[in-house]
Amino acid sequence: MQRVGVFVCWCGSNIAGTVDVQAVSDALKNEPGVVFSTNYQYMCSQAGQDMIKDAVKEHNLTGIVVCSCSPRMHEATFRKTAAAAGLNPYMVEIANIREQCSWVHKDIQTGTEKAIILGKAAVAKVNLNTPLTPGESPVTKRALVIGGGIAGIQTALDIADAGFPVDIVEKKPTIGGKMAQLDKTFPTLDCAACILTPKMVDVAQNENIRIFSYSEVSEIKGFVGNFDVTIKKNARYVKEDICTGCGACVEKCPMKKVPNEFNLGMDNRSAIYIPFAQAVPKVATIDPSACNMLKNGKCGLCSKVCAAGAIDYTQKDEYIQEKYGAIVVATGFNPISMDKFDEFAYNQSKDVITSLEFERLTNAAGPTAGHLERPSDGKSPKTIVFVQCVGSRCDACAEKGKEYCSKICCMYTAKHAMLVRDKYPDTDVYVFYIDVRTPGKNFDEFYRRAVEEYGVKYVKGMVGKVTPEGDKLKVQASDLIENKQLHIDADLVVLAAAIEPDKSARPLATMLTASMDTNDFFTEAHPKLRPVESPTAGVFLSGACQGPKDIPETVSQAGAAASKVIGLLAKDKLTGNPCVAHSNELMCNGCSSCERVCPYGAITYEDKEFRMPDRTTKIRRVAVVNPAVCQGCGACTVACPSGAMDLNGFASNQIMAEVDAICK
Amino acid sequence: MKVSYFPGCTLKNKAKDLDLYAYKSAEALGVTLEEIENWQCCGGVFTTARDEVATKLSSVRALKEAFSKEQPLVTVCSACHNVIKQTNHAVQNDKEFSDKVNRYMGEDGGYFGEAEVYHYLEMLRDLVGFDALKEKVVNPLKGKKIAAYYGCLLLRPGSVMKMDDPENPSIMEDFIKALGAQPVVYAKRNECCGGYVSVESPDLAKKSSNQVVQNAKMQGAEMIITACPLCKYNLLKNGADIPVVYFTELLAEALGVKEDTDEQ
Amino acid sequence: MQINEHKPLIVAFCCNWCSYAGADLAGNNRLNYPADVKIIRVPCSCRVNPMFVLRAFQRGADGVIICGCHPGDCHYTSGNYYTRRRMAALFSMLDFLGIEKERTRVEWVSAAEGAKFAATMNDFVEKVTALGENKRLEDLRCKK
Amino acid sequence: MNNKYLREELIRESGVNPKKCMKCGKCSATCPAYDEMEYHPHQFVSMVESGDIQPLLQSESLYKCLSCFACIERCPRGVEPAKLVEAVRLAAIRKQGENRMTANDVAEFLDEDVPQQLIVSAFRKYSK
Repeated sequence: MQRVGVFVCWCGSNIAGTVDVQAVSDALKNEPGVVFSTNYQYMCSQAGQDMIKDAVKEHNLTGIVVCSCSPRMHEATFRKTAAAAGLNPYMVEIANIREQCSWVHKDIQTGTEKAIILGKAAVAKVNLNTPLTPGESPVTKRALVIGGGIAGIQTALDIADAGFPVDIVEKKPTIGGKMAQLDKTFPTLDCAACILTPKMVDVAQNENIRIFSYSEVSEIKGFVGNFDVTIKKNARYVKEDICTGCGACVEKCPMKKVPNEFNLGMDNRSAIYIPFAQAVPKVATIDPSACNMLKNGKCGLCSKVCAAGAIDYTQKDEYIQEKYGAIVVATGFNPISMDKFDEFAYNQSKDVITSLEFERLTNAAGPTAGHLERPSDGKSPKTIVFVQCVGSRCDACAEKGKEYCSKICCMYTAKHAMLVRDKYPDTDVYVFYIDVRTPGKNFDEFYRRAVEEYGVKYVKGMVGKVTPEGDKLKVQASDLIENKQLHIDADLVVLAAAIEPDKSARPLATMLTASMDTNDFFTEAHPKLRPVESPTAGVFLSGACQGPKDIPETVSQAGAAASKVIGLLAKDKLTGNPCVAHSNELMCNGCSSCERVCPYGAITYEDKEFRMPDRTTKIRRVAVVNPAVCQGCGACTVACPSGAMDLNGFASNQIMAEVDAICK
Repeated sequence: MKVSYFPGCTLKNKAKDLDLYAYKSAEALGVTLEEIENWQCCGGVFTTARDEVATKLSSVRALKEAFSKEQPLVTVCSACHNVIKQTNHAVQNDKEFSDKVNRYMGEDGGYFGEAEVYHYLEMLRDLVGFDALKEKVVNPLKGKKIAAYYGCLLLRPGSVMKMDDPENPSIMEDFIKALGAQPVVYAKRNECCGGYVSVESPDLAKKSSNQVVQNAKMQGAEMIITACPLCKYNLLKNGADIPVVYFTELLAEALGVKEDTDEQ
Repeated sequence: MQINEHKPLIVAFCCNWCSYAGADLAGNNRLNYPADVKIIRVPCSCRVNPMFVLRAFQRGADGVIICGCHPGDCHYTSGNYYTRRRMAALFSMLDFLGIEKERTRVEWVSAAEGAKFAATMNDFVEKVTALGENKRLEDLRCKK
Repeated sequence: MNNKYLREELIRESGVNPKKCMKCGKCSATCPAYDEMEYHPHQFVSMVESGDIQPLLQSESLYKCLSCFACIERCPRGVEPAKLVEAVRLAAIRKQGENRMTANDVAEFLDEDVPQQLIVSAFRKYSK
């Protein structure tokens, strides 16, 4: 029989407000096995933990029940306390009487009754707990970064700096991501290329970093410290190691009418292309959907002009297998499609553009060489209307748009408006806003400068309709402060489109078994205290894949993710989770049911010698669980027809005991 | 193909053209319009108040009849279409409303939104097919620059009408293309003509109508087509200086059945 | 309305990664649901042995609900698919035995869906309350 | 009728939840009748929410709304202001003797081309 101690936490008034904690500790005193029961204001505090340690010694406790907040919050804390008191840490059970009791019930009587029942269930369970010892597994000292934008680049550089090898997988032909497309960056207005491209070069030159560009992750197996990853390197029809990036092929390619995705389709590129001058790796790529040679075998010009002989029309997709200890997700974001917002006439006029398109229009390396020209006729716009929150902050039930604030639009719109007024002072610039959100260092000052120094007209209100008429865009909008409807004849309308996670994130999350929120942003292990870790061990988050972020935030999160990876890779061995399945070989009949349902291939079979009652021996096939591979889901325990398979920490008799305690 | 047909009050009076050409064209396309027996006026406007039940019963009766004949219910008039589709949606999605409706209907009740409602244009697109329509055209309207005027009733609310993208529709443009003419896309095509206030506030109606016509003309239109008698009335009354005709008239012309209709 | 309204006893099995976290989120957001619901934490919904469900009914539970991650989102890749199949078989058998289908349910609740958790529990408790006490296994009960 | 009761009645009948409004003004930005209205769509939402309903009941704005649903279609929050305008209008004309239009008024605007649709809908909208 266990000697159980019960500790009921008040959590200040969080629990004590709706649960009579004294009544709970009194009621649990009489439960089987309980030899000590008390309550205290903050069990998780040092004093509370000391109280537990003292009680363990004084009453020779063998099991502990803490009635407190969710085990997801403080189970680890109290396990450490138990260990410090000389107990096996797995002799602790938590009754969740805060999140699942005091916070969701208002009435003190029902709250107290339920808390007592939850406490009884925990006592019933702890009575059947057994000491557990975690196993150990080795760590592969190599990290994988998925996505080569500023988030991925920074994470890779920081990990490589600590001396660990890193691979970056980027689906585009070059790293650089969205930041490479930007013109200037807020709030300092330094040029994006000037601060990004040196980092890209650092990546290329760092001997600890390998870049798999034009590649995707196609399969992920394994677990923290031991991931087995398959990378699909798409055929680019150019030998990467030979190509010098001279660009002769690009110049000679006769197929020049392919929409240039780097400039968001605002100009054309050739079928063989290098996305931009500072691309890393600086090698050409053939677009198989546009190349005549690949489509019908007629052309071959690029091969003829390539002095290095790098063109290879027969190249095939290549699959690379690699082992990693940690994986960082840095898949980034995209602006949402404007198709469903045609009240702004995005599909009806070339002069209605998104903010990212505006970045390309003002970028010296963009389609207009940095001159602000209207896409329709090349004239310089005299009146520009910026519309904020297009598709952001929408109703959850609406069929279009996103529920969240996209966070970066207020600042980049202020930047765009300011830059226009700076370069073209005779241009009228309107910004329609619902709220201007500028919580960041020097952010509000920046926005105020746009208004006060640069004379950008900020109007509180929204644009309701844009009507292209002749060569004008008739903008109908509300001015809520002056309580009137405005009609503006604009030359250019710029939409601050909401941002969403890249489409590749969802299938990747499935491969990683990492959780996502309803908007397909990766969820963090804890929104405040573990913001760069996924709940899936060994998977870390960097940049906008976790939520909308600007560059400074992305870079700091990238560094934080890198430090977590370094912390992991620095270990030689990982302590595993002892809550794994195990088979009672005397009961196992080797039927393979468990093996078939195991998602990790953790179960194998061995022939074992058994001594029979008549002193003969018999060889039988029995299941054996590899504790380093088993993740403890318990699928096998239910599949097992003989009841031989059980799960540490969540044993069948423990769960039954909980059911009994609740239903008593 | 046989479909149930709800003409509506205006089509039997001031908008006889809309009705007649709809019949003739359907015939030419191999579609029989079977008029709902004893149909009653839809009321012209869908009252959004959830406690208005009696005013929506005529729509429910029409819907029920179409459903009992296992036919889609086709309408031509934008207003009837809007009222009937919104009523059907309310029966499907608002249980309280649907219960009330069925209690009102008594023995005629037992309708839960099963019927399918098509606008004549949707019928052309989804049941006949614009490609098939194109093949039946005998007088292609080559070179004509025609602006489609949707107005407010045909598309909104988009989540209920589900006819087309409410902000950038293409069904009438595709229709115009199928007839061999050239559609003119202009942004005001889904803005209101001000029809309902032409009694209360004629100036507002005039302003709204003018903006529509002006926008269409500036984008190069030589003619405007509509599915709504009120839109047509309003645009013409407020001085549209390009022809405004019903889409069915244009259809009949392209199908070569307009002349014999005129002779009747 | 009944005068002595029966308070049902509901056992909810919640997977650790999604639904238990969803229940915690319902708590964080103070979304009320009846105290009749008692949650048992399991690593994955596929850990729920049909025996546990039978045991609960035998011991006097009026309803049993199993919550897991959404299909495709299982922390263990495929556990919730097993749950779905196993429980479909079990529930139809229970229905055959006279334990109404409304007393059993499998629901997917993600860690982000605190509101869905509370709404699901409110709805489930309402349905089970409407059915009244679960007398079907009464004579087999070990209950005093 | 007191304002609290009227507010609840309007919300129930229209099915609109004015609390969802984020005060962006897109409804008023897109409203074709804006200039004729004393109170604009966004004000209807805000005034009903705050219970300041009497001025709305007496306002000519009730009869300027085109019921064109542009505000409903374009509201990013799904608030549906036009349904609220209609609910307030019904609250005004459903009072005894408050019909906006009677059969006698029809003769005034009747011309040769007026479609039946206009007469029917004017009755639906302006009298009970």
